[in-house]
Amino acid sequence: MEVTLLIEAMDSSFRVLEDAKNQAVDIMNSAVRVTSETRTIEEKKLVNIFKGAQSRRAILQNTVATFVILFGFWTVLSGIFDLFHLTLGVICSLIISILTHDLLFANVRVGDIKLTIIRFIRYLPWLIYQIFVSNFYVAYLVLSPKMPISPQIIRFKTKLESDISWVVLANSITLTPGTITIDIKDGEFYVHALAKKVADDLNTGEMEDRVAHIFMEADHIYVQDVLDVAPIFGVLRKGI
Amino acid sequence: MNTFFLVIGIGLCVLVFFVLYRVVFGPGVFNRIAAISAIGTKTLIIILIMGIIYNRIDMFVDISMVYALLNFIGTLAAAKYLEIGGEKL
Amino acid sequence: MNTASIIAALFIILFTVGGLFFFTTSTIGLLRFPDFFTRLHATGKGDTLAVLFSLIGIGIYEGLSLTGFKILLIAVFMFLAQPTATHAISKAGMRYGLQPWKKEDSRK
Amino acid sequence: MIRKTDDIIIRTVARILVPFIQIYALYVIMHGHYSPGGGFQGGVILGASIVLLLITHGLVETKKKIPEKAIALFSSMGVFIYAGIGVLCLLLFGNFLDYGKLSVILNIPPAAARAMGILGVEIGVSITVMAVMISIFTSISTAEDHSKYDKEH
Repeated sequence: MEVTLLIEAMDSSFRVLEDAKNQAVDIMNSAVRVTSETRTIEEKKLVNIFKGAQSRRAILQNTVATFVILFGFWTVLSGIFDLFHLTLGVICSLIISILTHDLLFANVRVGDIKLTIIRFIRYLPWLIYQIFVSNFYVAYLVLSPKMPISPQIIRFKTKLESDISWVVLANSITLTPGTITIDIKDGEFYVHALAKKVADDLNTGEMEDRVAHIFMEADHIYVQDVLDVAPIFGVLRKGI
Repeated sequence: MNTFFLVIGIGLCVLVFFVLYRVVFGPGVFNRIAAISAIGTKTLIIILIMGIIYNRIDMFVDISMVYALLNFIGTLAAAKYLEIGGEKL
Repeated sequence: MNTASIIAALFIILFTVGGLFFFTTSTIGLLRFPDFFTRLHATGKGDTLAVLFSLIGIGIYEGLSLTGFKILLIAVFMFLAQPTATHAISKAGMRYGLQPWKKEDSRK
Repeated sequence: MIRKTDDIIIRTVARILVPFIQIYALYVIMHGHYSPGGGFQGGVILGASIVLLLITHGLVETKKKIPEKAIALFSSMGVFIYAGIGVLCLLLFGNFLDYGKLSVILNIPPAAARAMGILGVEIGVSITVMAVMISIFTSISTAEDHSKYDKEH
Protein backbone atom coordinates (compact mmCIF):
# COMPACT_ATOMS: atom_id res chain seq x y z
CA MET A 1 0.00 0.00 0.00
CA GLU A 2 2.60 2.48 1.04
CA VAL A 3 4.87 1.26 -1.63
CA THR A 4 2.27 1.96 -4.34
CA LEU A 5 1.59 5.39 -2.85
CA LEU A 6 5.28 6.10 -2.86
CA ILE A 7 5.56 4.98 -6.46
CA GLU A 8 2.62 7.16 -7.48
CA ALA A 9 4.16 10.14 -5.71
CA MET A 10 7.42 9.47 -7.44
CA ASP A 11 5.59 9.16 -10.75
CA SER A 12 3.70 12.43 -10.33
CA SER A 13 6.82 14.26 -9.21
CA PHE A 14 8.68 12.92 -12.22
CA ARG A 15 5.80 14.04 -14.45
CA VAL A 16 5.92 17.54 -12.96
CA LEU A 17 9.62 17.63 -13.49
CA GLU A 18 9.21 16.42 -17.07
CA ASP A 19 6.59 19.09 -17.76
CA ALA A 20 8.79 21.77 -16.33
CA LYS A 21 11.69 20.56 -18.43
CA ASN A 22 9.55 20.49 -21.58
CA GLN A 23 8.30 23.99 -20.90
CA ALA A 24 11.82 25.20 -20.35
CA VAL A 25 12.96 23.56 -23.60
CA ASP A 26 10.00 25.09 -25.43
CA ILE A 27 10.82 28.53 -24.09
CA MET A 28 14.45 28.10 -25.01
CA ASN A 29 13.52 26.90 -28.48
CA SER A 30 11.14 29.74 -29.11
CA ALA A 31 13.75 32.20 -27.89
CA VAL A 32 16.31 30.73 -30.25
CA ARG A 33 13.78 30.80 -33.09
CA VAL A 34 12.86 34.40 -32.45
CA THR A 35 16.48 35.48 -32.36
CA SER A 36 17.28 33.51 -35.49
CA GLU A 37 14.25 34.97 -37.24
CA THR A 38 15.23 38.46 -36.33
CA ARG A 39 18.75 37.69 -37.42
CA THR A 40 17.64 36.35 -40.80
CA ILE A 41 15.37 39.35 -41.29
CA GLU A 42 18.21 41.67 -40.50
CA GLU A 43 20.53 39.73 -42.75
CA LYS A 44 17.97 39.90 -45.54
CA LYS A 45 17.67 43.64 -45.03
CA LEU A 46 21.42 44.00 -45.19
CA VAL A 47 21.63 41.83 -48.29
CA ASN A 48 18.86 43.85 -49.91
CA ILE A 49 20.57 47.11 -49.13
CA PHE A 50 23.84 45.73 -50.44
CA LYS A 51 22.19 44.37 -53.58
CA GLY A 52 20.38 47.64 -54.17
CA ALA A 53 23.61 49.55 -53.89
CA GLN A 54 25.28 47.07 -56.18
CA SER A 55 22.56 47.19 -58.82
CA ARG A 56 22.42 50.96 -58.64
CA ARG A 57 26.17 51.03 -59.11
CA ALA A 58 25.86 48.61 -62.02
CA ILE A 59 23.16 50.78 -63.62
CA LEU A 60 25.35 53.85 -63.25
CA GLN A 61 28.32 52.03 -64.75
CA ASN A 62 26.26 50.74 -67.66
CA THR A 63 24.78 54.18 -68.31
CA VAL A 64 28.20 55.82 -68.35
CA ALA A 65 29.67 53.15 -70.62
CA THR A 66 26.71 53.38 -73.02
CA PHE A 67 27.01 57.17 -72.99
CA VAL A 68 30.69 57.08 -73.92
CA ILE A 69 30.13 54.60 -76.75
CA LEU A 70 27.12 56.48 -78.14
CA PHE A 71 28.90 59.83 -77.96
CA GLY A 72 31.85 58.41 -79.88
CA PHE A 73 29.43 57.06 -82.48
CA TRP A 74 27.74 60.47 -82.70
CA THR A 75 30.96 62.40 -83.28
CA VAL A 76 31.97 59.94 -85.98
CA LEU A 77 28.58 60.26 -87.69
CA SER A 78 28.34 64.00 -87.36
CA GLY A 79 31.82 65.07 -88.44
CA ILE A 80 31.14 68.66 -87.34
CA PHE A 81 33.12 69.65 -84.29
CA ASP A 82 31.73 73.04 -83.28
CA LEU A 83 30.30 73.71 -79.83
CA PHE A 84 26.65 73.65 -80.87
CA HIS A 85 26.72 70.20 -82.47
CA LEU A 86 28.85 68.69 -79.69
CA THR A 87 26.34 69.97 -77.12
CA LEU A 88 23.53 68.44 -79.15
CA GLY A 89 25.49 65.19 -79.21
CA VAL A 90 25.93 65.19 -75.43
CA ILE A 91 22.21 65.79 -74.91
CA CYS A 92 21.13 63.13 -77.42
CA SER A 93 23.48 60.43 -76.17
CA LEU A 94 22.52 61.23 -72.57
CA ILE A 95 18.80 60.74 -73.36
CA ILE A 96 19.41 57.46 -75.15
CA SER A 97 21.87 56.08 -72.62
CA ILE A 98 19.37 56.71 -69.81
CA LEU A 99 16.62 55.09 -71.88
CA THR A 100 18.57 52.01 -72.97
CA HIS A 101 21.18 51.44 -70.29
CA ASP A 102 20.06 47.84 -69.73
CA LEU A 103 20.16 46.83 -73.39
CA LEU A 104 23.75 47.11 -74.50
CA PHE A 105 25.38 45.53 -71.46
CA ALA A 106 22.87 42.91 -70.35
CA ASN A 107 24.28 39.52 -69.32
CA VAL A 108 27.88 40.55 -69.60
CA ARG A 109 30.08 37.90 -68.03
CA VAL A 110 32.72 39.21 -65.72
CA GLY A 111 35.99 38.61 -67.44
CA ASP A 112 38.83 40.14 -69.30
CA ILE A 113 36.98 42.30 -71.81
CA LYS A 114 40.11 43.61 -73.47
CA LEU A 115 41.39 40.10 -74.15
CA THR A 116 37.97 39.09 -75.51
CA ILE A 117 37.99 41.96 -77.98
CA ILE A 118 41.54 41.17 -79.12
CA ARG A 119 40.67 37.52 -79.60
CA PHE A 120 37.48 38.45 -81.49
CA ILE A 121 39.46 40.64 -83.87
CA ARG A 122 41.89 37.77 -84.40
CA TYR A 123 38.91 35.50 -85.13
CA LEU A 124 37.58 37.75 -87.91
CA PRO A 125 40.15 36.97 -90.66
CA TRP A 126 39.48 33.25 -90.30
CA LEU A 127 35.73 33.95 -90.52
CA ILE A 128 36.16 36.07 -93.66
CA TYR A 129 38.27 33.32 -95.21
CA GLN A 130 35.51 30.85 -94.41
CA ILE A 131 32.94 33.15 -96.02
CA PHE A 132 35.10 33.23 -99.16
CA VAL A 133 35.23 29.46 -99.25
CA SER A 134 31.49 29.25 -98.62
CA ASN A 135 30.66 31.60 -101.46
CA PHE A 136 32.86 29.81 -103.95
CA TYR A 137 31.27 26.55 -102.83
CA VAL A 138 27.74 27.93 -103.33
CA ALA A 139 28.77 29.43 -106.67
CA TYR A 140 30.12 26.04 -107.73
CA LEU A 141 26.87 24.36 -106.71
CA VAL A 142 24.79 26.95 -108.50
CA LEU A 143 26.73 26.93 -111.72
CA SER A 144 27.31 23.19 -112.02
CA PRO A 145 24.61 21.73 -114.31
CA LYS A 146 23.83 18.66 -112.20
CA MET A 147 23.67 20.54 -108.88
CA PRO A 148 25.09 17.86 -106.54
CA ILE A 149 23.22 18.70 -103.34
CA SER A 150 21.73 16.41 -100.74
CA PRO A 151 20.28 18.61 -98.00
CA GLN A 152 19.99 17.29 -94.48
CA ILE A 153 19.29 18.59 -91.02
CA ILE A 154 21.77 17.82 -88.27
CA ARG A 155 21.61 18.47 -84.56
CA PHE A 156 24.43 18.97 -82.12
CA LYS A 157 24.65 19.99 -78.52
CA THR A 158 26.95 22.80 -77.57
CA LYS A 159 28.59 23.46 -74.24
CA LEU A 160 28.87 27.22 -74.75
CA GLU A 161 27.14 29.08 -71.97
CA SER A 162 26.57 32.78 -72.52
CA ASP A 163 24.07 34.12 -75.03
CA ILE A 164 26.56 36.29 -76.87
CA SER A 165 28.77 33.29 -77.66
CA TRP A 166 25.69 31.43 -78.92
CA VAL A 167 24.93 34.34 -81.21
CA VAL A 168 28.48 34.47 -82.54
CA LEU A 169 28.48 30.73 -83.14
CA ALA A 170 25.06 30.73 -84.82
CA ASN A 171 25.87 33.62 -87.12
CA SER A 172 29.24 32.10 -87.98
CA ILE A 173 27.51 28.84 -88.86
CA THR A 174 25.09 30.72 -91.09
CA LEU A 175 27.93 32.51 -92.86
CA THR A 176 30.21 29.53 -93.42
CA PRO A 177 30.03 26.89 -96.15
CA GLY A 178 26.62 25.44 -96.86
CA THR A 179 25.07 25.56 -93.39
CA ILE A 180 22.24 27.60 -91.87
CA THR A 181 21.26 27.66 -88.21
CA ILE A 182 17.54 26.97 -88.12
CA ASP A 183 16.82 26.88 -84.42
CA ILE A 184 18.36 26.77 -80.99
CA LYS A 185 16.49 24.84 -78.32
CA ASP A 186 17.96 24.16 -74.86
CA GLY A 187 21.53 24.46 -76.07
CA GLU A 188 20.93 22.26 -79.12
CA PHE A 189 21.63 23.70 -82.53
CA TYR A 190 19.52 22.54 -85.48
CA VAL A 191 21.52 23.13 -88.64
CA HIS A 192 20.41 22.77 -92.24
CA ALA A 193 23.37 21.58 -94.35
CA LEU A 194 23.55 21.49 -98.12
CA ALA A 195 25.65 18.33 -98.42
CA LYS A 196 27.13 15.60 -96.32
CA LYS A 197 30.70 16.88 -96.72
CA VAL A 198 29.71 20.23 -95.23
CA ALA A 199 27.98 18.60 -92.28
CA ASP A 200 31.08 16.55 -91.57
CA ASP A 201 33.16 19.73 -91.64
CA LEU A 202 30.91 21.20 -88.98
CA ASN A 203 31.26 18.08 -86.85
CA THR A 204 34.97 18.53 -86.38
CA GLY A 205 33.96 21.28 -83.97
CA GLU A 206 36.71 23.64 -85.03
CA MET A 207 34.44 26.67 -85.11
CA GLU A 208 32.99 25.91 -81.71
CA ASP A 209 36.48 25.59 -80.28
CA ARG A 210 37.41 28.94 -81.72
CA VAL A 211 34.30 30.65 -80.35
CA ALA A 212 34.89 29.05 -76.95
CA HIS A 213 38.45 30.33 -77.10
CA ILE A 214 37.21 33.89 -77.71
CA PHE A 215 34.86 33.96 -74.76
CA MET A 216 37.09 31.83 -72.51
CA GLU A 217 34.53 29.12 -71.91
CA ALA A 218 34.85 25.51 -70.93
CA ASP A 219 35.80 22.73 -73.30
CA HIS A 220 32.84 21.30 -75.06
CA ILE A 221 31.43 17.91 -75.83
CA TYR A 222 28.90 17.51 -78.56
CA VAL A 223 26.37 14.88 -79.46
CA GLN A 224 25.56 14.71 -83.10
CA ASP A 225 23.29 12.61 -85.24
CA VAL A 226 21.63 12.94 -88.59
CA LEU A 227 17.93 13.35 -88.05
CA ASP A 228 14.80 12.47 -89.86
CA VAL A 229 12.59 15.45 -90.49
CA ALA A 230 9.44 14.31 -88.72
CA PRO A 231 10.68 14.23 -85.09
CA ILE A 232 12.19 17.68 -85.45
CA PHE A 233 8.81 19.03 -86.35
CA GLY A 234 7.49 17.56 -83.12
CA VAL A 235 10.21 19.22 -81.07
CA LEU A 236 9.96 22.57 -82.78
CA ARG A 237 6.20 22.77 -82.87
CA LYS A 238 5.98 22.05 -79.16
CA GLY A 239 7.61 25.38 -78.51
CA ILE A 240 4.77 27.40 -79.96
CA MET B 1 35.02 55.72 -113.81
CA ASN B 2 31.45 56.98 -113.87
CA THR B 3 30.66 54.86 -116.90
CA PHE B 4 32.01 51.80 -115.16
CA PHE B 5 29.80 52.37 -112.12
CA LEU B 6 26.86 53.04 -114.43
CA VAL B 7 27.38 49.63 -116.06
CA ILE B 8 27.57 47.94 -112.65
CA GLY B 9 24.37 49.70 -111.58
CA ILE B 10 22.53 48.63 -114.72
CA GLY B 11 23.71 45.06 -114.16
CA LEU B 12 22.30 45.16 -110.62
CA CYS B 13 18.99 46.50 -111.95
CA VAL B 14 18.79 43.58 -114.39
CA LEU B 15 19.46 41.19 -111.51
CA VAL B 16 16.63 42.80 -109.54
CA PHE B 17 14.30 41.99 -112.42
CA PHE B 18 15.38 38.34 -112.27
CA VAL B 19 14.73 38.23 -108.53
CA LEU B 20 11.35 39.78 -109.18
CA TYR B 21 10.40 36.47 -110.81
CA ARG B 22 10.58 34.81 -107.38
CA VAL B 23 8.54 37.60 -105.83
CA VAL B 24 5.74 37.22 -108.36
CA PHE B 25 5.68 33.46 -109.01
CA GLY B 26 7.54 32.06 -106.02
CA PRO B 27 5.50 29.31 -104.40
CA GLY B 28 4.42 30.41 -100.97
CA VAL B 29 4.92 33.57 -99.01
CA PHE B 30 8.30 32.61 -97.54
CA ASN B 31 10.00 32.49 -100.92
CA ARG B 32 8.59 35.93 -101.59
CA ILE B 33 9.99 37.35 -98.35
CA ALA B 34 13.43 35.87 -99.02
CA ALA B 35 13.37 37.37 -102.51
CA ILE B 36 12.29 40.78 -101.23
CA SER B 37 15.12 40.75 -98.70
CA ALA B 38 17.54 39.94 -101.53
CA ILE B 39 16.15 42.85 -103.56
CA GLY B 40 16.73 45.10 -100.55
CA THR B 41 20.43 44.27 -100.38
CA LYS B 42 20.83 44.92 -104.08
CA THR B 43 19.00 48.24 -103.78
CA LEU B 44 21.44 49.31 -101.09
CA ILE B 45 24.32 49.06 -103.53
CA ILE B 46 22.29 50.67 -106.33
CA ILE B 47 21.63 53.70 -104.09
CA LEU B 48 25.35 54.07 -103.36
CA ILE B 49 26.17 53.83 -107.06
CA MET B 50 23.57 56.50 -107.79
CA GLY B 51 25.35 58.65 -105.24
CA ILE B 52 28.64 58.21 -107.09
CA ILE B 53 27.03 59.08 -110.41
CA TYR B 54 25.37 62.22 -109.03
CA ASN B 55 28.58 63.14 -107.12
CA ARG B 56 26.66 63.42 -103.84
CA ILE B 57 27.71 60.19 -102.13
CA ASP B 58 27.86 61.91 -98.71
CA MET B 59 24.06 62.28 -98.89
CA PHE B 60 23.24 58.95 -100.49
CA VAL B 61 25.23 56.96 -97.93
CA ASP B 62 22.75 58.03 -95.24
CA ILE B 63 19.81 56.94 -97.36
CA SER B 64 21.43 53.61 -98.05
CA MET B 65 22.02 53.02 -94.34
CA VAL B 66 18.39 53.76 -93.55
CA TYR B 67 17.38 51.38 -96.32
CA ALA B 68 19.50 48.58 -94.86
CA LEU B 69 17.99 49.22 -91.44
CA LEU B 70 14.38 49.20 -92.57
CA ASN B 71 14.98 46.12 -94.72
CA PHE B 72 16.28 44.25 -91.68
CA ILE B 73 13.43 45.34 -89.40
CA GLY B 74 10.84 44.57 -92.07
CA THR B 75 12.22 41.07 -92.61
CA LEU B 76 12.20 40.37 -88.88
CA ALA B 77 8.65 41.63 -88.50
CA ALA B 78 7.39 39.55 -91.44
CA ALA B 79 9.16 36.46 -90.09
CA LYS B 80 7.64 36.94 -86.66
CA TYR B 81 4.20 37.54 -88.14
CA LEU B 82 4.27 34.38 -90.23
CA GLU B 83 5.84 32.16 -87.59
CA ILE B 84 2.65 31.84 -85.60
CA GLY B 85 0.44 31.55 -88.64
CA GLY B 86 -0.39 35.20 -88.93
CA GLU B 87 -3.22 35.21 -86.41
CA LYS B 88 -1.67 36.67 -83.28
CA LEU B 89 1.44 38.74 -83.64
CA MET C 1 47.37 59.39 -114.12
CA ASN C 2 50.12 58.10 -111.87
CA THR C 3 50.70 54.50 -110.85
CA ALA C 4 48.98 54.76 -107.46
CA SER C 5 45.69 55.86 -108.98
CA ILE C 6 45.91 53.13 -111.62
CA ILE C 7 46.42 50.49 -108.94
CA ALA C 8 43.50 51.94 -106.96
CA ALA C 9 41.32 51.84 -110.08
CA LEU C 10 42.31 48.22 -110.66
CA PHE C 11 41.31 47.33 -107.11
CA ILE C 12 38.01 49.17 -107.45
CA ILE C 13 37.21 47.30 -110.66
CA LEU C 14 38.28 43.98 -109.14
CA PHE C 15 36.15 44.33 -106.02
CA THR C 16 33.07 45.79 -107.68
CA VAL C 17 33.03 43.20 -110.44
CA GLY C 18 33.54 40.52 -107.80
CA GLY C 19 30.52 41.87 -105.97
CA LEU C 20 28.47 41.79 -109.15
CA PHE C 21 29.60 38.21 -109.79
CA PHE C 22 28.47 37.03 -106.36
CA PHE C 23 25.18 38.92 -106.72
CA THR C 24 24.69 37.04 -109.98
CA THR C 25 25.41 33.65 -108.44
CA SER C 26 23.07 34.34 -105.55
CA THR C 27 20.34 35.36 -107.99
CA ILE C 28 20.84 32.25 -110.12
CA GLY C 29 20.79 30.19 -106.96
CA LEU C 30 17.54 31.81 -105.88
CA LEU C 31 16.03 30.86 -109.22
CA ARG C 32 17.53 27.36 -109.57
CA PHE C 33 17.53 25.73 -106.15
CA PRO C 34 14.67 23.34 -105.46
CA ASP C 35 13.17 24.55 -102.17
CA PHE C 36 12.97 27.39 -99.69
CA PHE C 37 15.84 26.40 -97.40
CA THR C 38 18.35 25.78 -100.17
CA ARG C 39 17.38 29.11 -101.72
CA LEU C 40 18.19 30.78 -98.40
CA HIS C 41 21.69 29.30 -98.70
CA ALA C 42 22.11 31.21 -101.93
CA THR C 43 20.78 34.58 -100.77
CA GLY C 44 22.01 34.59 -97.18
CA LYS C 45 25.64 33.91 -97.99
CA GLY C 46 25.97 35.26 -101.51
CA ASP C 47 24.49 38.64 -100.68
CA THR C 48 26.66 39.10 -97.61
CA LEU C 49 29.93 38.65 -99.46
CA ALA C 50 28.65 40.55 -102.51
CA VAL C 51 27.68 43.54 -100.37
CA LEU C 52 31.05 43.38 -98.64
CA PHE C 53 32.89 43.35 -101.98
CA SER C 54 30.86 46.18 -103.48
CA LEU C 55 31.26 48.27 -100.35
CA ILE C 56 35.03 47.73 -100.34
CA GLY C 57 35.15 48.81 -103.97
CA ILE C 58 33.09 51.93 -103.36
CA GLY C 59 35.06 52.64 -100.18
CA ILE C 60 38.37 52.61 -102.06
CA TYR C 61 36.83 54.95 -104.64
CA GLU C 62 35.71 57.28 -101.86
CA GLY C 63 38.99 57.15 -99.95
CA LEU C 64 39.65 57.86 -96.29
CA SER C 65 36.90 60.24 -95.26
CA LEU C 66 33.72 60.47 -93.23
CA THR C 67 31.76 58.85 -96.04
CA GLY C 68 34.26 56.01 -96.22
CA PHE C 69 33.75 55.39 -92.53
CA LYS C 70 29.98 55.36 -92.96
CA ILE C 71 30.36 52.79 -95.74
CA LEU C 72 32.39 50.69 -93.30
CA LEU C 73 29.54 51.05 -90.79
CA ILE C 74 27.07 49.75 -93.38
CA ALA C 75 29.35 46.74 -93.94
CA VAL C 76 29.49 45.99 -90.21
CA PHE C 77 25.72 46.35 -89.94
CA MET C 78 25.14 44.01 -92.87
CA PHE C 79 27.45 41.44 -91.29
CA LEU C 80 25.35 41.49 -88.14
CA ALA C 81 21.95 41.77 -89.80
CA GLN C 82 22.08 39.47 -92.81
CA PRO C 83 22.69 36.16 -90.96
CA THR C 84 20.13 37.15 -88.35
CA ALA C 85 17.48 37.87 -90.95
CA THR C 86 18.27 34.60 -92.75
CA HIS C 87 17.97 32.72 -89.49
CA ALA C 88 14.68 34.43 -88.64
CA ILE C 89 13.07 33.56 -91.98
CA SER C 90 14.33 29.97 -91.92
CA LYS C 91 13.06 29.42 -88.39
CA ALA C 92 9.68 30.90 -89.29
CA GLY C 93 9.46 28.62 -92.31
CA MET C 94 10.35 25.57 -90.24
CA ARG C 95 7.77 26.35 -87.58
CA TYR C 96 5.17 27.17 -90.20
CA GLY C 97 5.60 23.63 -91.52
CA LEU C 98 7.56 23.84 -94.73
CA GLN C 99 9.07 20.45 -95.60
CA PRO C 100 12.77 20.56 -96.51
CA TRP C 101 13.60 19.10 -99.92
CA LYS C 102 15.51 15.82 -99.89
CA LYS C 103 17.57 14.20 -102.56
CA GLU C 104 15.19 11.25 -102.77
CA ASP C 105 12.40 13.57 -103.90
CA SER C 106 14.07 14.21 -107.25
CA ARG C 107 14.54 10.51 -108.02
CA LYS C 108 10.87 9.62 -107.73
CA MET D 1 -0.87 40.63 -78.37
CA ILE D 2 2.86 40.95 -78.87
CA ARG D 3 4.82 38.25 -77.13
CA LYS D 4 8.49 38.05 -76.40
CA THR D 5 10.31 36.03 -79.01
CA ASP D 6 11.93 32.86 -77.70
CA ASP D 7 14.85 33.15 -80.10
CA ILE D 8 18.04 34.14 -78.35
CA ILE D 9 19.84 35.20 -81.53
CA ILE D 10 17.23 37.70 -82.65
CA ARG D 11 16.83 39.05 -79.13
CA THR D 12 20.54 39.59 -78.61
CA VAL D 13 21.15 41.20 -81.99
CA ALA D 14 18.18 43.53 -81.50
CA ARG D 15 19.39 44.41 -78.00
CA ILE D 16 22.78 45.40 -79.35
CA LEU D 17 21.41 47.31 -82.36
CA VAL D 18 18.64 49.38 -80.73
CA PRO D 19 20.81 52.07 -79.03
CA PHE D 20 22.81 52.63 -82.20
CA ILE D 21 19.67 52.89 -84.32
CA GLN D 22 18.29 55.48 -81.93
CA ILE D 23 21.43 57.62 -81.91
CA TYR D 24 21.44 57.39 -85.71
CA ALA D 25 17.83 58.59 -85.79
CA LEU D 26 18.71 61.56 -83.59
CA TYR D 27 21.66 62.30 -85.90
CA VAL D 28 19.27 62.34 -88.87
CA ILE D 29 16.95 64.71 -87.03
CA MET D 30 19.64 67.12 -85.85
CA HIS D 31 21.53 67.29 -89.15
CA GLY D 32 18.45 67.78 -91.30
CA HIS D 33 19.87 70.91 -92.90
CA TYR D 34 23.19 69.36 -94.02
CA SER D 35 22.14 65.91 -95.18
CA PRO D 36 18.95 64.28 -96.41
CA GLY D 37 16.43 63.65 -93.71
CA GLY D 38 15.02 65.82 -91.02
CA GLY D 39 12.06 65.53 -88.74
CA PHE D 40 9.87 63.01 -90.52
CA GLN D 41 12.61 60.56 -91.51
CA GLY D 42 14.29 60.67 -88.13
CA GLY D 43 10.94 60.12 -86.45
CA VAL D 44 10.31 57.08 -88.63
CA ILE D 45 13.69 55.58 -87.72
CA LEU D 46 13.04 56.23 -84.01
CA GLY D 47 9.63 54.57 -84.34
CA ALA D 48 11.20 51.66 -86.20
CA SER D 49 13.71 51.13 -83.40
CA ILE D 50 10.88 50.95 -80.87
CA VAL D 51 8.98 48.58 -83.17
CA LEU D 52 12.10 46.38 -83.29
CA LEU D 53 12.12 46.39 -79.49
CA LEU D 54 8.41 45.53 -79.47
CA ILE D 55 8.67 42.53 -81.79
CA THR D 56 11.72 41.13 -80.05
CA HIS D 57 11.16 41.91 -76.37
CA GLY D 58 7.39 41.93 -76.23
CA LEU D 59 4.85 44.51 -75.13
CA VAL D 60 5.38 44.21 -71.38
CA GLU D 61 9.09 45.04 -71.35
CA THR D 62 8.65 47.87 -73.82
CA LYS D 63 5.87 49.37 -71.72
CA LYS D 64 8.33 49.55 -68.83
CA LYS D 65 10.57 51.76 -70.94
CA ILE D 66 7.92 53.85 -72.68
CA PRO D 67 4.51 53.75 -70.99
CA GLU D 68 1.30 54.21 -72.96
CA LYS D 69 0.61 57.56 -71.34
CA ALA D 70 3.99 58.89 -72.41
CA ILE D 71 3.27 57.94 -76.03
CA ALA D 72 -0.10 59.72 -75.93
CA LEU D 73 1.60 62.74 -74.37
CA PHE D 74 4.38 62.76 -76.97
CA SER D 75 2.00 62.59 -79.90
CA SER D 76 0.31 65.79 -78.78
CA MET D 77 3.47 67.44 -77.47
CA GLY D 78 5.11 67.39 -80.90
CA VAL D 79 2.21 69.24 -82.44
CA PHE D 80 2.31 71.68 -79.53
CA ILE D 81 6.00 72.42 -80.12
CA TYR D 82 5.40 72.95 -83.85
CA ALA D 83 2.38 75.20 -83.41
CA GLY D 84 3.95 76.94 -80.43
CA ILE D 85 6.95 78.08 -82.42
CA GLY D 86 4.63 79.22 -85.21
CA VAL D 87 2.39 81.21 -82.88
CA LEU D 88 5.41 82.67 -81.08
CA CYS D 89 6.49 84.14 -84.41
CA LEU D 90 2.97 85.52 -84.88
CA LEU D 91 3.14 87.18 -81.46
CA LEU D 92 6.44 88.84 -82.44
CA PHE D 93 4.67 90.59 -85.35
CA GLY D 94 5.86 88.14 -88.02
CA ASN D 95 4.11 85.59 -90.19
CA PHE D 96 3.30 82.08 -88.99
CA LEU D 97 6.64 80.19 -88.70
CA ASP D 98 8.61 83.35 -89.55
CA TYR D 99 11.72 82.21 -87.69
CA GLY D 100 13.71 85.39 -88.25
CA LYS D 101 11.63 87.18 -85.63
CA LEU D 102 12.84 84.74 -82.95
CA SER D 103 16.15 86.61 -82.90
CA VAL D 104 14.56 89.13 -80.51
CA ILE D 105 13.99 86.50 -77.80
CA LEU D 106 17.05 84.35 -78.35
CA ASN D 107 19.34 87.36 -78.63
CA ILE D 108 21.17 86.03 -81.70
CA PRO D 109 21.34 87.24 -85.33
CA PRO D 110 18.34 86.36 -87.57
CA ALA D 111 20.21 83.74 -89.63
CA ALA D 112 21.10 81.74 -86.52
CA ALA D 113 17.57 82.24 -85.21
CA ARG D 114 16.21 80.70 -88.42
CA ALA D 115 18.42 77.64 -87.94
CA MET D 116 17.26 77.25 -84.33
CA GLY D 117 13.61 77.65 -85.31
CA ILE D 118 13.85 75.00 -88.01
CA LEU D 119 15.59 72.66 -85.56
CA GLY D 120 12.78 73.13 -83.03
CA VAL D 121 10.10 72.47 -85.63
CA GLU D 122 11.91 69.34 -86.77
CA ILE D 123 12.15 68.04 -83.22
CA GLY D 124 8.41 68.57 -82.81
CA VAL D 125 7.63 66.76 -86.06
CA SER D 126 9.87 63.82 -85.18
CA ILE D 127 8.34 63.37 -81.73
CA THR D 128 4.84 63.29 -83.18
CA VAL D 129 5.77 60.91 -85.99
CA MET D 130 7.47 58.50 -83.57
CA ALA D 131 4.61 58.48 -81.09
CA VAL D 132 1.90 58.08 -83.73
CA MET D 133 3.81 55.26 -85.42
CA ILE D 134 4.22 53.33 -82.18
CA SER D 135 0.61 53.85 -81.14
CA ILE D 136 -0.66 52.68 -84.55
CA PHE D 137 1.53 49.57 -84.33
CA THR D 138 0.45 48.66 -80.81
CA SER D 139 -3.22 49.39 -81.54
CA ILE D 140 -3.27 47.15 -84.60
CA SER D 141 -1.31 44.31 -83.08
CA THR D 142 -3.16 44.20 -79.77
CA ALA D 143 -6.57 44.97 -81.31
CA GLU D 144 -6.85 47.71 -78.64
CA ASP D 145 -7.29 45.11 -75.94
CA HIS D 146 -4.96 46.56 -73.35
CA SER D 147 -7.22 46.21 -70.31
CA LYS D 148 -7.37 42.43 -70.40
CA TYR D 149 -3.67 42.27 -71.06
CA ASP D 150 -2.82 44.47 -68.11
CA LYS D 151 -4.83 42.27 -65.74
CA GLU D 152 -3.08 39.10 -66.87
CA HIS D 153 0.35 40.46 -66.13
